[in-house]
Amino acid sequence: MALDVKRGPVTKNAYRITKVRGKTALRIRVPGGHIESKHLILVNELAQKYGNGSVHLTTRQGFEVPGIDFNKIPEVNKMIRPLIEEIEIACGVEIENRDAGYPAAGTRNVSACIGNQVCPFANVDTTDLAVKMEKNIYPNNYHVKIAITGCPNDCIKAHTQDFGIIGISEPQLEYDYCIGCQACIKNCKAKVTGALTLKNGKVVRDERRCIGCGECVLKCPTGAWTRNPEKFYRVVIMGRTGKRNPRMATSFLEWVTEDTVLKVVKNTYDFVDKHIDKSLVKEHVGYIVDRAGYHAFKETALKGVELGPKAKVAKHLNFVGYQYERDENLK
Amino acid sequence: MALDVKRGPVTKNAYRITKVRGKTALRIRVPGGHIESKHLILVNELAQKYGNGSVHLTTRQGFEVPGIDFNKIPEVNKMIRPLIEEIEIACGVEIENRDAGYPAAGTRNVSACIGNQVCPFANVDTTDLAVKMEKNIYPNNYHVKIAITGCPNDCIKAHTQDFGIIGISEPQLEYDYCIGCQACIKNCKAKVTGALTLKNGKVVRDERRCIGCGECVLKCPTGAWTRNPEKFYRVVIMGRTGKRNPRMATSFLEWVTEDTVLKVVKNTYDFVDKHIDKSLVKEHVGYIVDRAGYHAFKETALKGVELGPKAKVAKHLNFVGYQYERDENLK
Amino acid sequence: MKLDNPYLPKAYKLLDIRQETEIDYTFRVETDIKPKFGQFVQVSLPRIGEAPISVSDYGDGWIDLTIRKIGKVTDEIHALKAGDNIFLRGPYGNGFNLDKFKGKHIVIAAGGTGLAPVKSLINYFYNNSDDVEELELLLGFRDPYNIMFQEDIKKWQKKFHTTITVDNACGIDGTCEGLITEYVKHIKLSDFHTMEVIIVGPPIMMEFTAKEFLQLGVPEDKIWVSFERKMSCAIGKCGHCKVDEVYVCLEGPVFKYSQAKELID
Amino acid sequence: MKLDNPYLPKAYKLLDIRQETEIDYTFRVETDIKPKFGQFVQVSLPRIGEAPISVSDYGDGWIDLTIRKIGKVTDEIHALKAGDNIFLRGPYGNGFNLDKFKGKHIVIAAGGTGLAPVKSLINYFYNNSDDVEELELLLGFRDPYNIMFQEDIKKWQKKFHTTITVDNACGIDGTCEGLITEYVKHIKLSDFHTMEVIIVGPPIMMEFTAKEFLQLGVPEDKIWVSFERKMSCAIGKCGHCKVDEVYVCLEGPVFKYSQAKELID
Amino acid sequence: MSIKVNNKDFNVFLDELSKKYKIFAPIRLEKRGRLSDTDMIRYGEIKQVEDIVWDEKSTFSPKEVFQPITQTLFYFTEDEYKEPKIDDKKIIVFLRPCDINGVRRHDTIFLKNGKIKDNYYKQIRSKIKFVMIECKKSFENCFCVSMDSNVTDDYAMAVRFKKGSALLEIKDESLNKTFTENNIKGETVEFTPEYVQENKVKVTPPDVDKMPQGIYKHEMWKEYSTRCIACGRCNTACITCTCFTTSDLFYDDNKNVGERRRVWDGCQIDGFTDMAGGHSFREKHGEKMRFKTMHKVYDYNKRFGEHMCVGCGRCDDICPEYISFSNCINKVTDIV
Amino acid sequence: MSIKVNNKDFNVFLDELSKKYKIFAPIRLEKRGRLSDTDMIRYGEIKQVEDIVWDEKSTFSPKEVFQPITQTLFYFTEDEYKEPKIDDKKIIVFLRPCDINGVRRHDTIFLKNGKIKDNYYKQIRSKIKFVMIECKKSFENCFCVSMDSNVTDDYAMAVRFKKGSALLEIKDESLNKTFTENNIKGETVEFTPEYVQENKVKVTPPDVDKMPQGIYKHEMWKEYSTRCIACGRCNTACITCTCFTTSDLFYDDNKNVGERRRVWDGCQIDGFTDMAGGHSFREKHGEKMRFKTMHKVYDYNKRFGEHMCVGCGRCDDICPEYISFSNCINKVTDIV
Repeated sequence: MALDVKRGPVTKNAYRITKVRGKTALRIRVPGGHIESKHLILVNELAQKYGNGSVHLTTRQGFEVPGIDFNKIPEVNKMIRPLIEEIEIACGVEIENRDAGYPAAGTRNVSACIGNQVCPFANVDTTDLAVKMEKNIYPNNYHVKIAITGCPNDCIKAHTQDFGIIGISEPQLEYDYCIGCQACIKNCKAKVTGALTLKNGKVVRDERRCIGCGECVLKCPTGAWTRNPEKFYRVVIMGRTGKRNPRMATSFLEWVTEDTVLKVVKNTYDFVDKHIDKSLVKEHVGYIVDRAGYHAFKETALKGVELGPKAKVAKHLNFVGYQYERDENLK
Repeated sequence: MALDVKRGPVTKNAYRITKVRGKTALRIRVPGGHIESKHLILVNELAQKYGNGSVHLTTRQGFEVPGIDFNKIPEVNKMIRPLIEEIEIACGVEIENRDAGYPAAGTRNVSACIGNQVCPFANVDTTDLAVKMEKNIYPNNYHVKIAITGCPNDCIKAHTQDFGIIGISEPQLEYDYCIGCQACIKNCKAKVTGALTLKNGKVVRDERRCIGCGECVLKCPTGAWTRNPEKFYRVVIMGRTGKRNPRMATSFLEWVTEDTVLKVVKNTYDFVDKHIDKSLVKEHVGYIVDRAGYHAFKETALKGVELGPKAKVAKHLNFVGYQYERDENLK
Repeated sequence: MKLDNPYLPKAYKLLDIRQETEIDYTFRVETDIKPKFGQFVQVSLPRIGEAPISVSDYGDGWIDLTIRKIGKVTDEIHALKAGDNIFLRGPYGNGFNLDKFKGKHIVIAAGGTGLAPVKSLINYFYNNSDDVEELELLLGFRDPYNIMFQEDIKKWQKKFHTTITVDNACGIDGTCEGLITEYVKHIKLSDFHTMEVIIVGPPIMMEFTAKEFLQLGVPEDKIWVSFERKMSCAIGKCGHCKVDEVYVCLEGPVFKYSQAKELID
Repeated sequence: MKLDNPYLPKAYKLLDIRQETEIDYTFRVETDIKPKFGQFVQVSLPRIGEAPISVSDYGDGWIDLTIRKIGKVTDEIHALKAGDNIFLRGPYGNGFNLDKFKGKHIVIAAGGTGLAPVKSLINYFYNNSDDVEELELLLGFRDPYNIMFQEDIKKWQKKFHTTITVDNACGIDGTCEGLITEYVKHIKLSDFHTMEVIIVGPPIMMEFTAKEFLQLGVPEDKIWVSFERKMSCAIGKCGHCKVDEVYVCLEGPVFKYSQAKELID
Repeated sequence: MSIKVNNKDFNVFLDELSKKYKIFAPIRLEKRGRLSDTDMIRYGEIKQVEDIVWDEKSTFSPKEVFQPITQTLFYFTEDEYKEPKIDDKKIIVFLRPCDINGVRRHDTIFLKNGKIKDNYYKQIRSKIKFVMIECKKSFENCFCVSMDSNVTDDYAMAVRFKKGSALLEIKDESLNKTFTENNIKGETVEFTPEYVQENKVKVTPPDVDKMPQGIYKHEMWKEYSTRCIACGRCNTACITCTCFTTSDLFYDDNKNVGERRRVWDGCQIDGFTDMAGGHSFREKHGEKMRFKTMHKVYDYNKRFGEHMCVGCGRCDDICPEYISFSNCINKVTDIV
Repeated sequence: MSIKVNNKDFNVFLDELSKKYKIFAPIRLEKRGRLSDTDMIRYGEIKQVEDIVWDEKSTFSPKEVFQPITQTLFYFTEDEYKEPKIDDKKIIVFLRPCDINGVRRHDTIFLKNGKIKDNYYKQIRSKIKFVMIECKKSFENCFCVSMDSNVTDDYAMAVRFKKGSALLEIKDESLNKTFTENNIKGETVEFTPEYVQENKVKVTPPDVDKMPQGIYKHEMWKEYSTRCIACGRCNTACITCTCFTTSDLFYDDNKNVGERRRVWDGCQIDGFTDMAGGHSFREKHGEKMRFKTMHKVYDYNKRFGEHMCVGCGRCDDICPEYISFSNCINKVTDIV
């Protein structure tokens, strides 16, 4: 019987329509790009048995195994059961049929830098948050891209995502421990925003200037700077690349807690549900916000969210980017 | 003997200083993020034997194996010999001592989307170019980030890189094959720049508006649109994220050929060599261009390059981005 | 130019243009084309395009084309003046077979522009009233200023029982309010097998009017409809007019209801 | 306030301020502090800080402090007026041990502000000329308007053989061009073991001048130098003045060249 | 007579033929495929046998040889019509059995549907000689056997290509003459072309007589509304799709000069059912799919006695949404 | 006498003590480590034994107990000086043998270097009673054995912590009195604290007498110029680093009121060698490394007869550039 493949369900099962006729490619979700190395064995077997012996490390830090025959999908789904169990279900994602592969693919893999398990600069455990985020939003087929980065260096390129979640720290000073060596002041001046100055031999932090990168804590020889144990995040939203109007994500929330981040992202799915233009094959959430308006978005996104005392919310979104065509926005 | 590790050589050997005292993490280069799946077995063994049993798929599509003891580096380097041979040397990179691991790490892994081996939208074989680029610039310790993406959708986020290399196609019309169905026109209007219009029942392409995404070729039912077999690239440069002035890469070259791309990137290393501020620990090429000036860069970058008839070169670079501090640029 | 090129339209002189309604004009064209009742021709304007138009009337050496201004080609036709050239090819389609209607008790229900294709047939019976046992006219228009062929109608009213309906407010004396369908039940019927019912108009109008007649017991093969179809070649080649295995330009546009009801778009 | 707090400076009255050069002023302070030749005191201004200053001269109930305006503290001192309070603690450092120099053929080479620490010693020999066999002065200044203690120098010139050098253009009569080092060879030398050479000035000047004397055969332990050091506590606690195992504030600032040459920063 | 010729001689033969014939065959257009770095295999003029791609199925059918994608009907110069010049060179087409059977559908529509013959089609069709490419092994999606289009004898010559040589069965006299007159070296052999006996894809077309009226409104078409994107590739690839649309245009530089031309069209192409005045029908893509399917395996058969679809499988090869037309036919048959 | 107390009773004992003593011990500051999600273990006041971190080496030494990082010397109110009030409560510090030996270095510098004693140091030091945390197992980078600082008997009490209980050897009479007077339940046991016998890290300090003058300009220091980033962490972590810098300041709100204070400083901290007038020396980080190393294993010894370094290994633990000071000492010794 010739190939008669319903493209929708296949794509929603995390198999991509590829250029090679009759061949598909499986995208394996790796929340936060962090995985127990033992799973590599399974991925290799998958590529050898069903794929073409090659594997791609995707731009969103998952695996893609190309060269799989469409009709082998059920077998492949059975074979990746351990991945479904030990990665997705382990994240707390509910998946009834464990032999049916991924229940959705619209919401892209939650990518994240290696975070504070390994990188000295990271302010948060990005892998842990990626796992929580996966549970928070998956399975879902709305086209949303979420990335988590451990510090404002933003190696994950949060500024190109729908939700760029940037881990920041609130440095707190133990006045007596500071010896005025200015290591933190020079670093902040050279590499960040110069938020630290010396006054009477002690460092002073300009709260408005400080972007929470935490590098002063790294530089301090006496441990005068330590991090407020409570984890904070800056959330930049609605960035994108693309063929019409690449733009950088812009600040939506600053100094918000982890559950605010999770709730805001969760609420956004209700926003999309309410405003998405069903007539289109798919509509990227950035465009929905453009159309439905930031205030509609903000209202839904912040429903049931208690913002802490330090939290800051954008009054409006001003994007920087460019348009391939001057009239791209004039229809 | 207590840990006495020269951090420079370790970092240059592609081992990162991690947060965990005494532990390092090996970053395995995977040009274009594409690899024979059999190597996964070795990566797993590496993580089990020397690491902590976990592996990270990095933001630049390589592997990172954390939790390796510093003193185990020589052993690990021996163990990854197959990777050095079958990935790096296979790319044409010259590495004398194959048991000494990676000879450099400054120039980051050349990342690339899966390209036209798998993705229907891709205009170029990004994996192939990534391999050529690796040979072209590696080993080198200058801090340069290069990413290759198969089409202006720019999934690899070329707009955040020093060199964002975007594969584009020149669609050529077989006038008689066009049946005026407007599939390409509607697609271009909705998803790109509306560079196609209907005139007398046939499609007309506005060369200046067309950004070379090649989607018209995908949409055409009669094969009236086909791609000029010669591969073309758009090169956007000097984009960055970071703590001071995140900005999007901007167009430097459009409609240039593969060897122009390779030569321009190669020349840039001479430019860096001439202008880098040796006093700094490291200086990102974007900042060097800011300092030394675009014209100095352009001159060196285009040395010995013959630009084709279609090629366009930026007169000057205008960046879009934002500054955390208004006076970030005023020293 | 060999004449065996069926697509080749011929230039004919435009004799006279009469305004029927605000958007309908009748164009009288001097031509040797001899159409049968209910046939249509492909009207051509060089460099603009072609459109299928029913022949609303014809006489010795001329035909009338009642054209509504609704498309690229018809807009340009409306810009023509008497004496200009207009290109025609045809006639096409089966039209009404006169024998099927001679000596019959005929009811003609025409909606809006649907009157054009049957006007010639009505005029024939007007001029040969003994060829028909009885002729009843049921003409429906959307609104008063859309009533066409008003002189003809006045003529017909003298000989035949004519009911004119206007969807909303009344206008000309004797016109009644409401849709045609409401008036079908007042039609005097006689023995069905001597009857022939012709319904021409927009698809929905034809469908509901036919239903009304069926309810009165008129057999399906006694009801004739004419399909206004998007045509291109008009000679059974281009596939635009095809419904099921029927090529409307060849087997139509006139169909018996029994066949027409199965022709689902 | 228990007096056993070594860091506690005491307030003393500023008697008189005399300008020596454009940036050097001598401050005469009324104090009970009795320094030895070559010792220094920590001068303190509340809320500004402390700085180590050599005592340039002293007498009954007063000491002279010749201070160059080069830092945060010294700037503020220069803003003081006679009658203001100035806070001192000390004296600190070993200074020149008079016995080592009595009855010797002494050569004193002083560069710039280096003259201050030895001025009191020279004045002593001036007033007790028989305590010294012979005294030769070699005073170098960067430029004419930087020559200090001009009256004293005039006084000294009468009793002792005094050569004044100015790095560049000559100024006051009798001054010669060029660096001190060039004039060392003209110094009349006698039997070395009766000689004592004192060299005080910027580190480079002391180093090269000492080399000149060594070339002339003067033994290392016959040459004395005085280290101008960055001090903080001046009582051997803060570590700023430490070189190798030597605390300059305790064992110095006066050292024999034999020990001094090994004190590498 | 059947002859074995090596490629060199075959080319001599082709050379001779090209004096009187334009020779069309499937050719490879390097990197001109729809997807980057893929080749396009479609019909084009060939000089020598090496140009012919005989071991792969062509993406587009030979339809464009006898039914040009764009065909000028008349030139208008002011009010005067002018038919385009006719190229008097004859035509040879290398094609497979399914395509040969496919051409018959074109003959039916253009020459036998209704009294009037399509003169433009007739002009070209009458000059064509078929050279059948022997097709023994079915390709992936072919179902020619089910549509009994795997066999034909309607050809002037048949050829079995081999590496560097070919077996020719020349039935047509003039071709024989050209062969012998130019004493082209060839070894007479026994060669009767073989045909595909079995396809992977099995299709049972619906019984035309038992087609229920309800099929039009049947549930099954809904699925295709969600799947089909009406891109038209099945129409353009299909050997038996004949629909076209005529339109007029005037040249930019002179509004008084223009032409009337017709271009391929199809029921799965957007705009096919647009009426003047903006009204349109069969807007749901499932309805377009139903219209096409019924036409291919019912309407045409009811009117002309044989199914329109010849089972070449090109529609299944090319559908970007992986809709299998062959499978759709089977579904209809299951319902009948 | 040696007693075994369970934690409850130990706390009663601590409670009593805290009436007359401020009790300092290594405590865990959750998530206050230099790197995100790591804890900081440094000296702080404790209430009960559960607060004490006895199974891990503290990041910072107990130095901050007797040599506060920031210490106000005088308050200025207009021209009048005022010494800060002295807290008369005595001090108990839980620390390890290496640290106890380390304190001796402070005593030497602040009380025996030069005639004048540092009164501020003396005030605190005189109120301190050492409670030695038994240290049997060497940590990663310790080399106390090589610097013979693994043993000491200079303590008022020694304690071996266990899960939920502890063995105490109380030598100090007043502590004994507090224990017995408040009849704190405890079981007399035989307990003599054991000491680390061996470290993983072996260091042979250079022979003070055979130190060649050339060591200062020796090649070896160049390597450290490329490695050391002069961040100062080795100075601040080191139990025996004693350097400080004094500076004056006036309060924002009233220029006439201010204070003179001293803060920790160190030869590896930027600015340590800056002179008035902008001139500075030992600018190359390798030179700073040489100055520190010579001070720890040569200069101090030449002056006071014992090496300054006690081998606690905290500098090796904390150097971000992974420079091993212990290894550097061995290198110097190799050259000597």
